[in-house]
Amino acid sequence: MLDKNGIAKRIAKEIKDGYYVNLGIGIPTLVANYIPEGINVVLQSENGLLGMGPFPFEGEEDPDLINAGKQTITTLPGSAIFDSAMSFGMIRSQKVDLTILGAMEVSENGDIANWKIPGKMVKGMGGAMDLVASAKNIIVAMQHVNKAGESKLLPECTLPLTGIKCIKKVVTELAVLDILPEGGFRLLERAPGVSVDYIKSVTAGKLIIEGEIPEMDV
Amino acid sequence: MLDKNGIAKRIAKEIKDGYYVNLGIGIPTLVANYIPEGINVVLQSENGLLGMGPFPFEGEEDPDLINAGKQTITTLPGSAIFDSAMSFGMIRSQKVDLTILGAMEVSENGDIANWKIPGKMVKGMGGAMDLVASAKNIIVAMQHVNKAGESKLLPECTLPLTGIKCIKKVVTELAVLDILPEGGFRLLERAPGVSVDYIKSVTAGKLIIEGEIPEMDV
Amino acid sequence: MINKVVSNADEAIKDIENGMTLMLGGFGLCGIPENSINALVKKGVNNLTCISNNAGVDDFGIGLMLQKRQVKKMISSYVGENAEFERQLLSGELEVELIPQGTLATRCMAAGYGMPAIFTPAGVGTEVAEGKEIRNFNGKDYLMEMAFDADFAIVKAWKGDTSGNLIFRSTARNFNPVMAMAGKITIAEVEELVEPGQLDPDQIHTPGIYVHRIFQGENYEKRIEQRTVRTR
Amino acid sequence: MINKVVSNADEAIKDIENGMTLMLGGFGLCGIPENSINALVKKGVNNLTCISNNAGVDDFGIGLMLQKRQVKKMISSYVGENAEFERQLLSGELEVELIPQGTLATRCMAAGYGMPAIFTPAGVGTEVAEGKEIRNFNGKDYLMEMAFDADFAIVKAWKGDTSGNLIFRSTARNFNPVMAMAGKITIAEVEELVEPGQLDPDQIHTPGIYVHRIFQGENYEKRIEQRTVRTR
Repeated sequence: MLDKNGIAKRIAKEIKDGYYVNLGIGIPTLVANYIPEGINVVLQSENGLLGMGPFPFEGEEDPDLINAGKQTITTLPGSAIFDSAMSFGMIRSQKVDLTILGAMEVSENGDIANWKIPGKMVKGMGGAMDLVASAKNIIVAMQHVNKAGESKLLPECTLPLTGIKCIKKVVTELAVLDILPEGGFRLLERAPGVSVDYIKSVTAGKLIIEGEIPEMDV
Repeated sequence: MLDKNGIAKRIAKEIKDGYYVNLGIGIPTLVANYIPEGINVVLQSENGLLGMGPFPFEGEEDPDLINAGKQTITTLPGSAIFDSAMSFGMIRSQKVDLTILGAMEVSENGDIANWKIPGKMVKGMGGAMDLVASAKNIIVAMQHVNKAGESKLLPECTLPLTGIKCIKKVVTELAVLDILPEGGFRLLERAPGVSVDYIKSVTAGKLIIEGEIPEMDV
Repeated sequence: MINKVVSNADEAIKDIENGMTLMLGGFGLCGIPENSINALVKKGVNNLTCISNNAGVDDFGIGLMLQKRQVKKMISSYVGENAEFERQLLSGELEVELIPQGTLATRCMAAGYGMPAIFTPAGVGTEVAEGKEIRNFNGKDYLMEMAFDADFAIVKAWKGDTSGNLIFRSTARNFNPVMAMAGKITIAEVEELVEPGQLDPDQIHTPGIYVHRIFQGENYEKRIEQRTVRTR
Repeated sequence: MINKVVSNADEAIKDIENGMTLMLGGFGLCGIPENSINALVKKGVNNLTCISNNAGVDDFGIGLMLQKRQVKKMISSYVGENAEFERQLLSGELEVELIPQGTLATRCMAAGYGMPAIFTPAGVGTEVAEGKEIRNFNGKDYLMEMAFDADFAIVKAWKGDTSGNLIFRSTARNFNPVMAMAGKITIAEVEELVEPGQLDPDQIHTPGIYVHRIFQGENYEKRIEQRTVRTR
């Protein structure tokens, strides 16, 4: 079973040289720490930046330079700043190669819910609806079950949707799964020490198991 | 009867302090020479410039700095450069206060034809269709009759249209006329030495004459 | 060049009236028109509809206007970090319309570019799509979203000249240029106001034609919402 | 940063094939990708559809491709000043689609912004409207115009860095940034190619994400089409 950093580390392996990547808030942000040596990646922040660097050294924070999570950040050499319309323009035109974001629920046909819980204060979808509707390649990073112990990989989402038929891959503390075009979570890898039976027991949506399922290499 | 510079001079009187103005090729370009003292005007060139200045001094031509007529020009202090999409964006959103262009024909309901003569080589509409469809305030600068001696102010245009119901005012070598919302050319002024009867004789479209028609003050 | 300078925020916003629709630039607390917001609070104008990506925090930014109950409706993409906002929303005093961030930005741009509507896939199949026209292009569904119609746009730039040209700094650019294009009247406050000719025409982000009033602001706090640092 | 440098124009255009659709930046002869055009002429690729505001002159710019009959169809707003063009058009060898200049620019932008279609009033009531959907918004008619779909966009910038960020100079900007956004593959030739970090992130006109290949061009002629001067 992986911790949050483990999930981030596993997702980082999905990143290919030359990718432009948008990282959501939470676990996805951690992915930046595990990008393999020799892989050139440019991070897009949807508030208007390509080439996001690490947090600034203490005392060097610039209030005019933040990421989409409103954190103070830095830019790397070769970065570019642009306005919000262009930022979502490049997202919509699929220039961003990979989007990684968190979710409350994912369904076996690739629907995602991650912005609203009825009865609770709704903060808004931010850029999530734009990202999931536009990106060609989306990985969800999330826990396999919610705090009540219920599966977050479902036949259908129960919460209000963020987007439909858009999620291609899910990485949790237990497993890596892709979502097949015809529907269903196909188990690709299991976390070290986690059994296929256990993954079965916490996956409410259709789970497809083909042959031997290898352990993740993290 | 006015010459081309006279037409330009008369049109220049329509320009108010603080106007952004787009000048078409031909007579409209000459208008820039007659903008009254003390009137602050910014010229827009639709290839992507606000704040167009005069032609450069000889030897100071910059091939990267041209106007929409592809002439070498200069910029004035406070100018701004932008791309073609933004240029027509500001035209479409009616930020340009006044557009002055030439025409082959204008009809009494404000239609304009100025880009195509069937049977002749067609060079294209350039930005004319965008300008006439978008501008809130368009003045046509043209000769009252064509080379064959036929009126260019018509009941209906005979040439392929550039835009419909868009022209508000026409200035020719003979007269200043506005086009009424309900249709018809209303004669406002006549050129020095030109009689109302003569204007009548060369205006094929509906001409509205109310009271005494003053001579232009040019 | 046309001179658009007004003396201060009070003068810039003096004809903003109760019930109007305002666009306010900024992302979180980054690049917000601090001086103009303070002037709006001072003026006490109310029943406003505010189009802004966020709603500030309790004691800064649009949060100050919320405290004085000047806002009837917020049109935003994300409105966390604000207890008073939450209270007014839950009590029904405040109306909120949540819009995907890209849709928000593009509806501003559409207004500035004279395009009455745009198509975006954001929100298809979600509650955002309710009541909207859906249209399929090349096998993919899109929502038709309308250009915004705002009485005033209020933006914050880094530098500006007296004819209204604006340059933004770093990610404080965000929504500011697209909103600057979109207001019927656009007010720009800048950290440094210069004479025409002092800004490079090639580096202007917002051409002056889009800006109706400009002034040099003062006492910028530029509060940081999430101070994150690394150790050396 | 991602390195997008290719050694020269020949390498940049090597996989452009007969029958493809290309966008070519520039307005008149200002800001045209001279090196790439010369390489296309040298390669002899043909049956091309070229989206470009103009078609060059007889012996420069796209005119060079016309002379070698490489162009099947021009999509432009204005195509004067070119005798060979006229000959091919009148003889039926060359197809021409004339589009209002703003529509041309905005259909490029639409592609770069992932918007399948846009609305513009340009051409309503004219032959440009034939066969197109007309839609009324707020009492005004608009045409629905579709985003372009080009295999390659070829642009010319002033400066660029190895990760593809571009800065244009003066009115040589024109269609270049909107086309740079719009190509499935975008090739940029620049007068000066620099390392990442040498361009100010705030001054980038085209972010590198839109550019797939970049090279430093050579021997720019930058021909002037209408040399107009005043006397001292």
